[in-house]
Amino acid sequence: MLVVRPADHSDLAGIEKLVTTSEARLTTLSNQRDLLSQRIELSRQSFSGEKSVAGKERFLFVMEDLSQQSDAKSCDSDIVGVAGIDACAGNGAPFYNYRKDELIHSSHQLDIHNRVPVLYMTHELTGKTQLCSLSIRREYKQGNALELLSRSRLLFIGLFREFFSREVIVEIQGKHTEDDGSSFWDSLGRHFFDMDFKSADYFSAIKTKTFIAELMPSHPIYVPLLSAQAQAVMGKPNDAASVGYQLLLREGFRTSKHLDIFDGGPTLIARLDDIHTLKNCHYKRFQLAEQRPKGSKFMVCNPTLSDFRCVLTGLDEHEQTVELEERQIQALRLHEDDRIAVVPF
Amino acid sequence: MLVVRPADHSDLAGIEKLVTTSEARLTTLSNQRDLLSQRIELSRQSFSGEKSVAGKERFLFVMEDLSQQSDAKSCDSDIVGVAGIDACAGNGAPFYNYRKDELIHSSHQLDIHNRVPVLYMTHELTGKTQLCSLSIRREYKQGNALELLSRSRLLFIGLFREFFSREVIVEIQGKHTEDDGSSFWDSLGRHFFDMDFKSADYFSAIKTKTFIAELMPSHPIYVPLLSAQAQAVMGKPNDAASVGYQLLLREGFRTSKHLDIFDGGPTLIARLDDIHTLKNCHYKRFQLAEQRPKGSKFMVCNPTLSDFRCVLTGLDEHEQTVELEERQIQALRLHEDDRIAVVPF
Amino acid sequence: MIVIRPIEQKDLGDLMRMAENAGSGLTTLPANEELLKAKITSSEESFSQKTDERHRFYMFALEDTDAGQIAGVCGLEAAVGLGDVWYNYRVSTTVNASSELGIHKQTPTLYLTNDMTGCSELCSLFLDADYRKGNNGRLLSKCRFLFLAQFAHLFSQKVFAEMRGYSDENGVSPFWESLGRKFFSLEFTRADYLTGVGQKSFIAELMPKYPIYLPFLSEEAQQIVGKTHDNTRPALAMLKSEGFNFNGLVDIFDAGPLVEAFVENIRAVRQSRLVTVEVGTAKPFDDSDRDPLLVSNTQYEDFRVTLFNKSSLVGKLLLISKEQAEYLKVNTGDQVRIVSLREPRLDSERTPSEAGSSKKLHGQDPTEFRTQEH
Amino acid sequence: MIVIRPIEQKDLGDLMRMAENAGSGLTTLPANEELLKAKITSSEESFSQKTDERHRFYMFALEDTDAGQIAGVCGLEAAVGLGDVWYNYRVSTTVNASSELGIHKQTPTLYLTNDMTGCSELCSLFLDADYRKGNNGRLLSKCRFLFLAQFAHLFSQKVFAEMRGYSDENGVSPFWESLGRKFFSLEFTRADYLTGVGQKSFIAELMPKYPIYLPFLSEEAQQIVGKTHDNTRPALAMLKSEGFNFNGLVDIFDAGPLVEAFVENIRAVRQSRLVTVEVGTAKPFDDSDRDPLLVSNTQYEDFRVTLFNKSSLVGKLLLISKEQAEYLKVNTGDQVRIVSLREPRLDSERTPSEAGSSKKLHGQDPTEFRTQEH
Repeated sequence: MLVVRPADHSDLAGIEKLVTTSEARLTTLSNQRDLLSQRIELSRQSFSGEKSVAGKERFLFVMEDLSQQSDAKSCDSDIVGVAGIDACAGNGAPFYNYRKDELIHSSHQLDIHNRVPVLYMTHELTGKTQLCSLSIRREYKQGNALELLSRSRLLFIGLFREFFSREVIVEIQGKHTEDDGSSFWDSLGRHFFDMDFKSADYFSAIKTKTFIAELMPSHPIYVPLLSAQAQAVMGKPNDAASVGYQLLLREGFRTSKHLDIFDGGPTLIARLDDIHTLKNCHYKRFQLAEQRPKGSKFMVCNPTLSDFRCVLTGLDEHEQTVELEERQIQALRLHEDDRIAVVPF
Repeated sequence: MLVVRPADHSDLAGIEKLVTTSEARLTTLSNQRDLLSQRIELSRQSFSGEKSVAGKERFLFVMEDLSQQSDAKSCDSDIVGVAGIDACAGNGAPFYNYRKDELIHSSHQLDIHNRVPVLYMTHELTGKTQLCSLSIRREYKQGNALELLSRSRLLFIGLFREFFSREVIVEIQGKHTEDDGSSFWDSLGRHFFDMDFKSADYFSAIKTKTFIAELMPSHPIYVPLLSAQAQAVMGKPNDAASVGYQLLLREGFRTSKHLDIFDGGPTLIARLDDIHTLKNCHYKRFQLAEQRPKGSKFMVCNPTLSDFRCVLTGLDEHEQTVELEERQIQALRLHEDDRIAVVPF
Repeated sequence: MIVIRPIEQKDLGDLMRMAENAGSGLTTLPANEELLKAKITSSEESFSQKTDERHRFYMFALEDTDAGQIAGVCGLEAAVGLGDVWYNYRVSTTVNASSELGIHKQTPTLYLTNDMTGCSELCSLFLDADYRKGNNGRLLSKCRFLFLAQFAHLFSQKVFAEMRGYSDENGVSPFWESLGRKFFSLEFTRADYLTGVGQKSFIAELMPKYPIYLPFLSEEAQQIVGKTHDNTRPALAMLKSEGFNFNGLVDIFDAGPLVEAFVENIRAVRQSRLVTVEVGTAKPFDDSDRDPLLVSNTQYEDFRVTLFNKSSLVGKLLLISKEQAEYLKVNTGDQVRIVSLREPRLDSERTPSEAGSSKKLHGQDPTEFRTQEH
Repeated sequence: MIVIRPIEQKDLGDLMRMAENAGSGLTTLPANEELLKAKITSSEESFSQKTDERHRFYMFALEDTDAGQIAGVCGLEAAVGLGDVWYNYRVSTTVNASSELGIHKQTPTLYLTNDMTGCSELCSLFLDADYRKGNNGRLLSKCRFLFLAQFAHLFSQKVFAEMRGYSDENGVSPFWESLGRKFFSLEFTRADYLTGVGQKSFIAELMPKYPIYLPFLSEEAQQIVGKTHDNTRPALAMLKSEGFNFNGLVDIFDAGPLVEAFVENIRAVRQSRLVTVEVGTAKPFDDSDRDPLLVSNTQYEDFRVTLFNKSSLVGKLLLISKEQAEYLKVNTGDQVRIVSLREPRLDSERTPSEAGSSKKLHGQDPTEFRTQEH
């Protein structure tokens, strides 16, 4: 049984292992142990509602496979996924994007009408709630795990809207070359940052944004002057990210005009009111099931801030009180008479 | 009785009279007779569905007060309002706006975080459907007339979506000074166009966009460098336009980041799917009323392209067939068994 | 005898023939009879002072009085960019540096500029192939310096010339291919033609307005920014020897260099002086002389320039024949302006030439430039 | 006797006293003992060739050997902007014109530029009030030109100086109030201090990067772009007389002008020459002489400069006393570099000075500039 829950300091080793073996680039989750530990602490404070982090909460969720806990202390960690929500993109610093606009260069006299795409540096997504740091162990990529992990965050946002902005964004990893470079980077950022894509990516995870302000070109960039390869990958998701990308589109996200400044990857955006998981979420009561619950597949969660937990189960959506197994109740840390929140899976 | 219908060549004098006495600036409707006549002809072709104007339809509606028709040939025209829809903002040429973005100038070391608003020239609204040219005779400003005129257009868009983009925009007249100047213009455009606001406004109505491409400053404009008055009026509607502005907000429009390049007036935008008039429109049948129809107030229209006509009436919204008076049926140019479209007023 | 004089309507036929020979590189001399006629008219109205001073355009013709035809022309614009807009790119340096990461990156960047607005321009130089020998080329080009010296108050303090940019053996400009083509949706020759005939709105409408970072252009385009066409090297070398410098301004279409000088610093202006004419018996001009005198009268409307051997100068008197006096339109006792056609050899006390001075700044070696003016 | 020599650690006390007197206008000489000590160290390491050539910073001290103290300093940076970023605004012209409407509008525009990157800089000139008399000011400032002449290979071809910008009687810079304050959220003095101590990241972080159209600034700010502080006029006049020009570059904080020259064109470099020393009996230097000789030895680490009367020069020999020889660190037979402290009066054959040459271009009259270097 998979459960999504707040990350805890005891998960450090498990998260570290996951991150270092991840295929996908995780700009927002460093693989340096001390930075990772700070990040977990910040998440703990966020889930505890501590005033000190108010307005810059960074929630970090892990997905644990409880069926693996039997062989505890095995070399395989039971942490099979990790995902985050930054309440406020940029976390107090500017959040950089390119915004792709089109200027029309038009001559009435010569009857020429050219649409010229231009990239403007923008900070306009700064402060919006951002889904980030999604990573999942390879063998869990198929099936429900990825969707459970990703949508648990949306459910959490819906339950605690007071922490979040009215729109949520997600930066999707852009298309990379076979050797983990980026054509977009090679045609644009490399000229100014004077480093390869991996280095830029690495520094953006561990440094303040000062170096971006110092090295990033300040004038708008004419897209027709970029290489054909760079133009081709602009706004396209990486294959490794495409399942998650599709999932978010189904959830009601749409592509925005924003691109990642490093790899040109797309940014998805949704108003909270348009996100299906939020729209379809309901509170219910539960009781102990006498047999394995049947019915449509639902995500069920403990809708409290510090004990937020989410699992998948079958249930009868027409009943106001649904049946949960003992192990589910335990995994969700529910007590008698607690409310639960459910949403169709 | 007020009826909204397509403008016709016979309305030329009436429209001209209305436009020349209008308080509100009407950039998109010239008061030069030959240009106005061309505009009516273009509207006629648009309502006729002529192929030659496909993709650049410009619909022009007039509101006629039929109760005035009795004293025909009186000096008062029966045309009391005019309003337009451009299927495609810019009508083939670039459509200019400023887009207000904010850059964050932030120094980690000095702990300084400045949000610097910047105006970028943009053409990104080019090609979107635009509501325009709204003007109404002063004595009709109070009451239902303005709303009927404005919303008739929305109803029309809902009925003939194939002509229009998925989003509709409206440029609202900005705040002007008492002598019909613009503080925004005086602080920005005047430096480059070397003319007063009225002249710029006039040329923008009658010239091609070449002069804008030639005279408009091409680099982004830092808002903190504009005059305090200019900053104060940016994005604010003129008092004369505020009723229409409120009406559109109630309809589901929201303010965008775009400003008029001349007077800094706001731009409203709505997805068709979010516009109340479109959401609440239904088809019904009609029959001749035996007495004056009672019930909730509705807009009723003849939902055909070339004979689109719209009036206000009371009707029973629960009946599939509603009752209309003879004079309403005539004003709507309905024939027996024709469908009608209705929407709550 | 070869003499320089203001162009006249009767020269239209000769001029049209020359324009047809010139090809597309010569923006300001398009092979269009109507336009050439207009240019001649414009020049005539300038020499006759009908035009406002700031809008005058002077065209000088090299006449072979024996053959009874003109064989070359050159132009002089009092001030550019006052009626329309005069565009150049300025090659500038952008530095991005992070001390935290130890990175320091310089990026050459092109800024669209109108900085030449109001300056005077040398333009439209063209000499028939048959006459490209002896001192004709220098005479034709440098005659303008005596005009500038004599009537400096009618010109800007700064004068410049745009040099035709590099193109390969097929006439392809790598700079245009890498930049202009992507924005103008025109052929280079058409853009060049429209500019030549003064229809410049399309530049404001289609031109990229934001700065262009040079690394976005092709390698080849980057390398030829500020380089001239091979055919243009001699003209550029001549201008440089007169004190013109490349200061980072280039043409927006082909990135050919713009060279500029303050009028008072031009060698032929600075070294020119007035002497008195004495008409009498004089030897005819020997064109095999490598170092003759450039001599002009001091008249505006009837401006004339021709060459004399230095032996004609005796003290402060220039001894000339009756025929020469007739063509120069001077009489005994009149003043003429003279200067060595070529710069006298440097002696050790002279100011070092500024040649090569802009090398560092823009990474190009201007000594490699050669030219023909646009 | 007054002699120029490389600064040493023992001068720290004197230097600190001078920096405290200098006030906030002197970006490169902050009254911070630790930083001044670092500057002296940097200079010592440059003169002793421990630093890479391109990163050397030379500081010269004016020593009063009788009083046993230094009373002035001046600096010379081999190349700016190689470690950090060197910013200026370039005042350029934007023209918007519509022939259809008959409109032609010129708008001065400020472009952020790093074009001085790699050039050498004259900086940190400061002379104690008590010593502002006689030839001390000229000696202190111009001593650097002999160093440049002697060791040209260690410097850029171009050298520049930034002149303190205009501020009113209350020390308020209208340019800063109208532009910088709105972006930096700092006081001018703090921004200036941070720049002086080399903490420049904040500029990249807070500075407006897009071009600034000048009409957006206050009337007063527009008028003082490229103007200097009153106290700075004499220094600017001196640099101009040596051949420095204003070419449209100004300081990003106070819009003070930057003047530049190619080293080979600096009067004191160009006119300087080597002569041989003969030590013997010589009259002491008479400082009432308005037109003395500037004389340096040819040594790098032990570079010295002082003044002599022209009467000391006899043919190609410079006759000096034992004391003078000691301070100059030369012996009979050694070569020294000499040049007139002031420019000899123009004769009619000389190249016209370029003074005033940029007038037209930028709408300012550079003859109005006065200065003190930043």
